[in-house]
Amino acid sequence: MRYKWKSGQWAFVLHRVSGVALSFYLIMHIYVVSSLYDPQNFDTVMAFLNQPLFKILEIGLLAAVVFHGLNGIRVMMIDFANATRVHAQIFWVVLAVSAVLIAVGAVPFLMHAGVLGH
Amino acid sequence: MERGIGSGGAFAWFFQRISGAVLVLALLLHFWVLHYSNQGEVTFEIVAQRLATPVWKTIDLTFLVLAVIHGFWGFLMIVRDYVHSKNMRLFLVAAVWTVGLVIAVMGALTIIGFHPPLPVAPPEQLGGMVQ
Amino acid sequence: MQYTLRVYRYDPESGQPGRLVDYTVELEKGATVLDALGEIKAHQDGSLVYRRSCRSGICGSCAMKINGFNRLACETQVESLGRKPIHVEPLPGFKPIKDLVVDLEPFWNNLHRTLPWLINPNPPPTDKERPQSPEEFAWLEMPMTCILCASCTSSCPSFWADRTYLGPAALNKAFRYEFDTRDQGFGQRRDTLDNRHGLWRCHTIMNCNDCCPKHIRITEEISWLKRKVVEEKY
Amino acid sequence: MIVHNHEVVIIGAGMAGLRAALEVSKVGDVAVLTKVYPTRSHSGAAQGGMAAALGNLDGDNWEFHMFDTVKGSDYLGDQDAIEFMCRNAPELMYEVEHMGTPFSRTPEGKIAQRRFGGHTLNFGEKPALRACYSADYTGHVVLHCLYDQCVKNSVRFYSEFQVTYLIVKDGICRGIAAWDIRNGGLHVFNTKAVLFATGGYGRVYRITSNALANTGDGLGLALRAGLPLEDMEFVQFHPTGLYRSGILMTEGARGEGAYLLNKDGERFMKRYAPTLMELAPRDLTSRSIQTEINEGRGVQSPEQQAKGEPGDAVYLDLRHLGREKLKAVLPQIFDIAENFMGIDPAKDPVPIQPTSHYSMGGIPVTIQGRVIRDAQSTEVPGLYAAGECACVSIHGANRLGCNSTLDATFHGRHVGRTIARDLPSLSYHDLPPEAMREAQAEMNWYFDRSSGTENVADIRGELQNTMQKNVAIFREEKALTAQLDIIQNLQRRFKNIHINDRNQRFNTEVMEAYELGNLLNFVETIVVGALEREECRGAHWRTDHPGRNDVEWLKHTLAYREDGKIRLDYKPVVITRFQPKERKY
Repeated sequence: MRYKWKSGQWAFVLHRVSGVALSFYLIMHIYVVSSLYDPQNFDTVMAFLNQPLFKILEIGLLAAVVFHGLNGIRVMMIDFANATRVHAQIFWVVLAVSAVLIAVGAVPFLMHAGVLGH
Repeated sequence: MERGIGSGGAFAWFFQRISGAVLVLALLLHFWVLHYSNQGEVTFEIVAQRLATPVWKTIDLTFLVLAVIHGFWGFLMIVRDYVHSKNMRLFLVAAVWTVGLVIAVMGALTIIGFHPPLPVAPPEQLGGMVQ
Repeated sequence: MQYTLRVYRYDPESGQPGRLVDYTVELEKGATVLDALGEIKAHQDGSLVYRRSCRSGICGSCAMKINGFNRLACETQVESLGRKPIHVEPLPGFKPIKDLVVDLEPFWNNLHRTLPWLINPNPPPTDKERPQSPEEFAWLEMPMTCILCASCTSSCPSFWADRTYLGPAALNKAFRYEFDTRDQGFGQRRDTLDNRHGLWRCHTIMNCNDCCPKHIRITEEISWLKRKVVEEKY
Repeated sequence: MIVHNHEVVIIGAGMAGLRAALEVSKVGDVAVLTKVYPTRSHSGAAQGGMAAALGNLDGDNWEFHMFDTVKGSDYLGDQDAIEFMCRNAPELMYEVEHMGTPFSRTPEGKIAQRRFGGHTLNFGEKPALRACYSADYTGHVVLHCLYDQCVKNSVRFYSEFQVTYLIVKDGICRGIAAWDIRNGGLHVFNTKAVLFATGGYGRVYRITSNALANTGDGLGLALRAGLPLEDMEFVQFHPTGLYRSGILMTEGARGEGAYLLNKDGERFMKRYAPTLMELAPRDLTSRSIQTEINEGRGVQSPEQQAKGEPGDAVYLDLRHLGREKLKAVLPQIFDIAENFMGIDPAKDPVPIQPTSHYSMGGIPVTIQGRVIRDAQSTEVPGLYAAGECACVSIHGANRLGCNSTLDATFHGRHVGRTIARDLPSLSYHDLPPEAMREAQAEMNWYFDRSSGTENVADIRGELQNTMQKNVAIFREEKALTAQLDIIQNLQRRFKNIHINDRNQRFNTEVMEAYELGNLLNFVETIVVGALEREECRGAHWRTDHPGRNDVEWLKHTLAYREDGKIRLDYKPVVITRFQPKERKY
């Protein structure tokens, strides 16, 4: 039987995974943006990126950003505010708030992608 | 105790937290500006206008540098966690630094070098490309 | 009441890998996992090996992984573990020696690296104690209860990835002395703490904190140490 | 067989062993052997405190402490030794604090002190605040602090080594043989000095506060080497062991104000010790509890209630102290009640019963800690003992609470100094080959028991049950005689034990059998001593011989094993300041 996964372990792994994903996105993002010297090119690419598929992917990006950011705040509370006693409770709050933010944030994306109509 | 590469870590730890906090705020701004303030429209025009002001240039540069360092220090953390062969670690640390620097320079050049054509190109010229 | 224990058996001399073996034992109400192991050893298989001594939760010998979670066998009531077979395995993260016994040498070595003793170059007053207020003593009440059972260090994913990482138990010990008003050893301990195998391998995963049988908030202590290092350094 | 040379070998890594190691490590090459790991030693289970007349909170002084100890010992303690210890206890206490042990503090920042059984001011006037404490983790923090100091001094530890043989020839101790539990194999240690700090033997009884490892190994070895054991009939029963398991509930609980209640909710101690009430010495309190139980006023468990059987417990009532205070000053007690009984002591009283706790007797030593072989105090060169396994005798017929942590640390240090002083005049001696052969043959015997038929656990269980029944708090001739037969029968059965595991590494089946063999070897000294001593003194209470008999029995027992039988001899008690009086509390 492997070691039991408790909230802290989930938080850690999700934080790492989302962090790595965000870093790769950052590389891609900067690469894409930096290749856009002229307006023509820029808008071509933007149009390409405005396809529904990328909007859906952006929801994933949003999820990663939201969780990584909120859990980052949780980590800071543990590191600087002695919140160890309630670390598990904070994790559940982080999850709940993340879910809400992701849901709310996803609406414009989906609207834009035409999934929810314009 | 071990000295040289791998000793210390206090600064990295502290910086990750401070940069993280700043990034949370910066991201809020970034998201708002990018996806909500213009109903999600991202056009050359809008971006170009924004980037023309020195304030935005500074904000974006700071954002870029912090994000790159935060992200790449994250990678270094993972390397330190799991790579224990000295040579492999040196190689990976060097690789992470190299990629990080390249990306940072690339991004910085984009931000600094993003000269919007003045006066701003008329919308018709871009016309059909925009949704 | 009858219980089934699924116990990890491993004999290095047999050349076979470890395996889980089921034992069914009849136990009285209130019996602990250690009682159950004792019953197996006494009447079913004397060759079963595990460490134990005080059976009252103070010596720290019988830490093991029970149903996937590190705890003291002597403090864990069998009844609290449900009716499914109870998995009893050695502490993870250490080299197994035999059955439930693991090699704790890395654990002790890491502990000793933190210079776990009072460092104070000033001679103490003769014929009286070094003064310390009740509030100052309160800082020591949590870390001093550590029984060095190794549950925490063994539960730490950072330790699994790096056996020379000090680990929570050693860091608890460092806290115990660093935050003792009678101690002035920071200068000597700093390089060990502020190190690739020191404080910075802690990623607040909380496993140590969750499994500590003495309810020591180790992660909080580690955070205090991290902040102390940062403060003293910059 | 691997041979090691160390100038000094210390067996046992509790308070006494570690404190001695610290002292010897300053001058010589010392190795500490322990069958567990040093921090696992049972000294760590001491909860309530360590006695020293610091007078931090009242006008205490060492003479009161000495008087209480003498009176507590029922005048069987040697007063020169008691004076030596009590006089120096404050200085020792400060040293322990200077080493870094954390202590609870008074508002002025001094070491906090609490009440403990039998400790009084002005020769019995009222309870004294004498036990220096660290919440209820006192033994634990002192043990760990001493371990830390040993690590600092680079003391060499051999952890998980079971000592199996003491090599004494021509009256000189030459070394020991020990089994390497982890890797298997016998190691011989050639030494200039051996120090026994092997602790007690609570595991002789079924209900005990002692660890599973407390099997009195050192006593068995000494007896086998032809040395006597002193005052073995005096076994302390701690009044408050957790019901059935016997796990210690510190006397500090009563020091903080806890009550003892019988099933009618009566504070029955007022009938036995009107002045000190719950803070009477342990022998008296344990007898009082047992009397309540025997006379039908014991608290029943739910099963006993269902079956209509009489109860065999009384209540330790902590409720009136309040949750906050309990969590602050008795956190461990709180956890133990919760983890082992499922009781919240702030809400419900905790069922307790007397539990075998401490052996006043042991290997006879001089005040300097040198082992002696007869009533004339003939010393055994190169052999020392300290702590619970030794009998100085500080505790006489009954030990006062929080005097054992003091005794172990104090005599650990003192015997360490003695060894350091003796070392220049001590030398290595040849190891007799026949002793080494015998040591190896003994271990071979254990590994060759696959054809035996007797179960080790069953023999051990029967020994513990019968000792609990026949040689516990109240004793009488018939039961003691019966117990001798039982032991001899068990010794016979032991010769035919079965051991399944033939593996050399980590063979705890052999180790447990070895421990039982040792127990069976010396347990007779307890019974024979109790049978011969026809009086009531301290923890030894003969219902068929009421009253203390100073004319005939104010003397120490020495028990030898000769030709398979126990022979007793006696040694006078040293009386200096306090003449024996009737003992009242």
